[in-house]
Amino acid sequence: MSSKKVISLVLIVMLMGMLALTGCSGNKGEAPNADTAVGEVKVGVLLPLSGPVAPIGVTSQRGYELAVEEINAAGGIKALGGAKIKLITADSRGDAKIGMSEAERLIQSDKVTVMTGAYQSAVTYPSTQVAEKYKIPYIVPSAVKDEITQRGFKYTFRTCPPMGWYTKAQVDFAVEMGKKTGKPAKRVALVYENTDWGQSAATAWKVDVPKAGMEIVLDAPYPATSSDLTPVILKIKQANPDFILFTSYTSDAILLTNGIAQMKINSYGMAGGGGGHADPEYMKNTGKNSEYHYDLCEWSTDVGKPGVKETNDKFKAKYGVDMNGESANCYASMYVLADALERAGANDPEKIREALSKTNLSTTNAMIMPNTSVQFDETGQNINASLIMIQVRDGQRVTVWPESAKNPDFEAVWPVPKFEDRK
Amino acid sequence: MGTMTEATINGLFMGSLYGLIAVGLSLVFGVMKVVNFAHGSLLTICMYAVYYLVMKANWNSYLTPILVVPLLFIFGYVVQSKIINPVLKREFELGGGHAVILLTVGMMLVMENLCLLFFGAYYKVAQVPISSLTLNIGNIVISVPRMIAGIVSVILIFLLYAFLNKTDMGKAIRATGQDREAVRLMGINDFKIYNISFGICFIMLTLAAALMIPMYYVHPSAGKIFELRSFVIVVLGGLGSLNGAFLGGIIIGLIESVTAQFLSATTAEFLIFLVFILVLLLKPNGLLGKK
Amino acid sequence: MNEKNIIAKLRYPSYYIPALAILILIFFPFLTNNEYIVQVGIMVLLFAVMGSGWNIIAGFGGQLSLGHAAFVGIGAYVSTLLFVYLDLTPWIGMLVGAVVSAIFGVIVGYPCFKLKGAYYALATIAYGELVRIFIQNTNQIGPIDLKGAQGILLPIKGHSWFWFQFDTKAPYYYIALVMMFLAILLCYKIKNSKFGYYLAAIGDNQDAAASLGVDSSRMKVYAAAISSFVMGIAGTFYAQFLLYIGPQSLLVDTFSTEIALVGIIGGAEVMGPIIGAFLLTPISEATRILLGGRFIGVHLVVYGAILMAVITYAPSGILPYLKKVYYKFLALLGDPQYQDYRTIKAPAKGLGGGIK
Amino acid sequence: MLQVNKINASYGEVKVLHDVSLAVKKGEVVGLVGANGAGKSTTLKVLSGMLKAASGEIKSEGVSLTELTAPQIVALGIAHVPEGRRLFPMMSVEENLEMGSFLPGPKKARQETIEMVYSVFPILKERHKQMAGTLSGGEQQMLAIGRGLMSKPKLLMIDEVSLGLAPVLVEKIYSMIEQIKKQDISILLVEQNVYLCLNFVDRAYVLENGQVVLDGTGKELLANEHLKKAYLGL
Repeated sequence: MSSKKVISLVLIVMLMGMLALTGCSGNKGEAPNADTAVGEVKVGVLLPLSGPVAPIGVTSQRGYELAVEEINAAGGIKALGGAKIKLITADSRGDAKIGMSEAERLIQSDKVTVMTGAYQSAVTYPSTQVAEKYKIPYIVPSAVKDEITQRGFKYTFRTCPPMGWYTKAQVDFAVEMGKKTGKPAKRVALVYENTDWGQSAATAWKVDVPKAGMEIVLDAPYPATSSDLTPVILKIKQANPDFILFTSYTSDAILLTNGIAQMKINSYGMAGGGGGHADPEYMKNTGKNSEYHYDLCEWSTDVGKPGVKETNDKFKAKYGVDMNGESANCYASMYVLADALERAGANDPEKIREALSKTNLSTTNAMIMPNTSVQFDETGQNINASLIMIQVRDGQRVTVWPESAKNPDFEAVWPVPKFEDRK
Repeated sequence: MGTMTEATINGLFMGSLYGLIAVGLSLVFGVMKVVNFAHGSLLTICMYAVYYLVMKANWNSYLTPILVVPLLFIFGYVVQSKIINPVLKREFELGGGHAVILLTVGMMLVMENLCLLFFGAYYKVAQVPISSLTLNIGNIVISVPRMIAGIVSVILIFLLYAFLNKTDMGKAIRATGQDREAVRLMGINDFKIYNISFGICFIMLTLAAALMIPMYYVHPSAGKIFELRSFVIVVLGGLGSLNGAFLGGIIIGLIESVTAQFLSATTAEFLIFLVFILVLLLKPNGLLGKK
Repeated sequence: MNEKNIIAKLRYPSYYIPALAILILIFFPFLTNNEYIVQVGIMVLLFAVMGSGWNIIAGFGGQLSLGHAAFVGIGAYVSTLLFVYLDLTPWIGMLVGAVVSAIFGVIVGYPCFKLKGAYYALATIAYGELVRIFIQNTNQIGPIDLKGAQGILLPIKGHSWFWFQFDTKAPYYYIALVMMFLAILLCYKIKNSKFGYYLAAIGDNQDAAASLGVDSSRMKVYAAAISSFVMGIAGTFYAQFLLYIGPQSLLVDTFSTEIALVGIIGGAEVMGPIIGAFLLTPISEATRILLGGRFIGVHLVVYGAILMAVITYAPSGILPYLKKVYYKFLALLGDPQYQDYRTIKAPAKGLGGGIK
Repeated sequence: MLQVNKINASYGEVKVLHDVSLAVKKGEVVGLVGANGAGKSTTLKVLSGMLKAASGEIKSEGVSLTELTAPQIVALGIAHVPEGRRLFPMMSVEENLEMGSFLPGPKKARQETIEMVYSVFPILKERHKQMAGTLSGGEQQMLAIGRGLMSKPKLLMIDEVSLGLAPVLVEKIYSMIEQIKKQDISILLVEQNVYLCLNFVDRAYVLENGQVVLDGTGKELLANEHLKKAYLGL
């Protein structure tokens, strides 16, 4: 009877699954973490590789991969006898509980000595706690939630700036542009997706914006998985702001940008804060509509630092797209790790932690980021992390702010040309 | 007041598009009394089909149905006859149970994630010239693809309505929904009617996909967003009622578009589910549903 | 039965195999030095508890719920808020959370139970979503900081039974194991009581049950209360175990679906969800570990395919089939009571399709 | 026209028909009478393919119907007006009739057949736009019979002709069936009203507990002592 066959098939699949599970952990009887003479350093990478945020997860993974490839090709970790870095990637599915359980698995089963990830703050926040519990250093290259480094954790190191710096920089930029051009933005619209990330941005904006003497004329959270964002776009139109601040993932950023261009909603400027606005897919799918958009981010292909162009070329040759903030963040963080490993001289979490906390790095490819050095304070925050404002010009992301990192060939356009006046 | 008018117009256009998407769900329920939890992932498949034809073969999105409709009709026909009907048959024989609903839940998981596997997690947007076309009346801006989608949706729903009321096949579909055993006594194969109905559901979804591609992104879970809306819409209008699906679509479109002007979009989402549960509790047969 | 009797009976496979299984369960944390494996074991037990809770209303009572994560969420949030803001031990918080969850179950259950079949399933999705959207977008209720989308991270209090927090996984494992045994006992008691009989009658055919004088709404409300009470308990455990609760992981529809799948695939009997959890959770973990990073989404394809196969070929869940295999196995081992295993009939009843 | 040889049928575990045999000849009106639950409707269901026979054989003009499905049997010219009429309540009278002639053969002659049905049941013509669900009981029965006729059957099987109808209406419907008979259509009637039926039909079978206990012409059966006692209250 065929039904019996299918049942037995299902059972066999299940049994295989269980065996596989035990198999995954089977060979872990050997020496655990503290082993100096190993041929490889296992790095647990936790990223959202499925679910709605998966595109950014993939981009981040590429950053890690490229850096590791380079480091290994250049002879690995010399202090460890040329040990290679080995990435062990786990999918968080963008879900905190799975992220935590995967962190647990990376540490327990795969015996990673250091962890990194997890892009989303909502996953990074709890998964760093797991690492802390097991005393495994955790490098956070792109999650921005302020609280991540405010819990007194000893094993969490964040190379990127926290959210508070983003929102402050966005507001500072608008104020500076207003002073420079005599067209100060007074009416600000806040448009953000309603998960953790957007909500923490909004909380910070609501402090920073009034402080800078500007008025919030619109506070518009929206569900990241909306089928139609026109209502939000119409609200922006109704509010008639001078300056629009976004916190968006890729899909919603695309819908918003295209919709605003269609509705011809004019303002002095619109600024995203990384995430979707920095995703290469965003540029591809908005075309001319994203022209003159600002985006506050960690990195751009034209950052005036040595190695930037070469790295980006390599990346583009390998993956067909430019690097973006996320991939650059992850890329640079691997160099920070490599530096720490060299100084630790041991593949031991405790020693790596110590080395990381004493990081003072201003060479190597970690410096493709706009900051000039990496140093962690006692909370694990990179105190030198810095941000840049880019503007989309002729379909390219061009660094226009701050002065120190700006692309000499371009000046920020403020206020941006009206949609009606564009060709 | 301009934005209010715009919001209303947008609500109407989106509403009729929602109606078009929901109409297949309602038809399938009306004919075989099955709530298809895979409806959204079917839409996703249709969207990918249209997208690839637009991007890879350079077709005009609005022309893609010529090729995609027959293909997906056949696909729907086969899925129904090979996968759903056997379970449905057993459920008719034994009575009770939620087998078919659960089967569609399984289909949803499989299809959504196969899309993820094959097409990747990336958002795919087909920027075609018409995408950014707008119509300006005074200070009111109307997006052309949205307008086309809204108006064509109404026409398509009307055509489906006419098909069901004027042709023999359409009448047979309606009759099957009313009494599947009596229909067999008329010489009509009820399971074949199910296959055709599921195929028609696919036709409607493909047409909706062709209308959506110029203004919306494709993503493995793109359909899911519309699926929840579709549930709300068909329950609101009355499961199994086409006019109801259209009316429900308009109502949801307006709630989403207009209330978001007073409250936040997040609150509008909350409101939609609140309306959903209230309708379920107070008027489970929907506004136009039949007893 | 006296001691001698039990020992005498342990000669038979039908006694020593379950005894062996229970022994393995009890000593499981000592069989592996890998805490992750224990963690998977805990998740299996937790899903078994949640599946059993779901089974009371869905399996026994025939009401397909796809929104049960809401009850887990409420239990988790209540006990966590009491823990974080009032320093109340989670042991008491657990009971409070479970009671609140049960009350909520009755409040939403009572009106929803008018609905039949698919309508009921849709209503459960709707209230599940409402709870998620509400918590996700509410940062503050009066003085209580709900933290909206951020979710709440539970403060670490160190290794302490009083605070329900442990340095190792083993205590969590044993708590979950006890919870599972209690859940089995509860389900068993319900199944074999008059109440369980009424529920089964309602599940088979509500109208027929009503004509026999069964007050179906009242029975369903009782079932909903017990079911959501169990979910609330599981929710507290979940919060204490993961030390983080948030709307996007705890209240999403996929979590509801996962809970339901455990029961559906296992079968609508007392042991159904237990078997379901023991098979599904490891599969979910294994596919993710083996393939997750490379082939995204493949685990869910497997999941969906299993569900489709079970619905198509084994509508009563796999438990009845597993039982047959097990009986055959016992017969092969020479158990005299099971030599005629072929005549032991598997009951053909379950959510997938039962006899009217 | 129709030969039924020793069919057995059951609902689940309950066996309903035991070795039922009967025959309908061309142009004949045959009755099937018996008490409630005797298996009359079940017999018709088996004949039209709504229910599978557990064993036995059904033949029509040399073709075996035993393995055929309901739609295939209709196509062979055997129409079944089922118990409870089973109209499509949300469709108009005319649409119901149209559904009766869904198959390609009858469809060609649809207009003609509709005219014929309207001539037999003029009230249906008056009500042709009305929803079937809103018709009165008698009208519904007429529509059900009319819908059966639409497939241009050689054999029309009518279940519970007079159930729930006022005596005046019953008489009217029987006079209409008389008209149908004239069009060379064989008829198999199931009827609880034994007296009425036996007076009308050419031959009849008496079913008791799923078995044929008596058969003969209408007149013969009316004179049967057992029948008189059991069904006619005489």
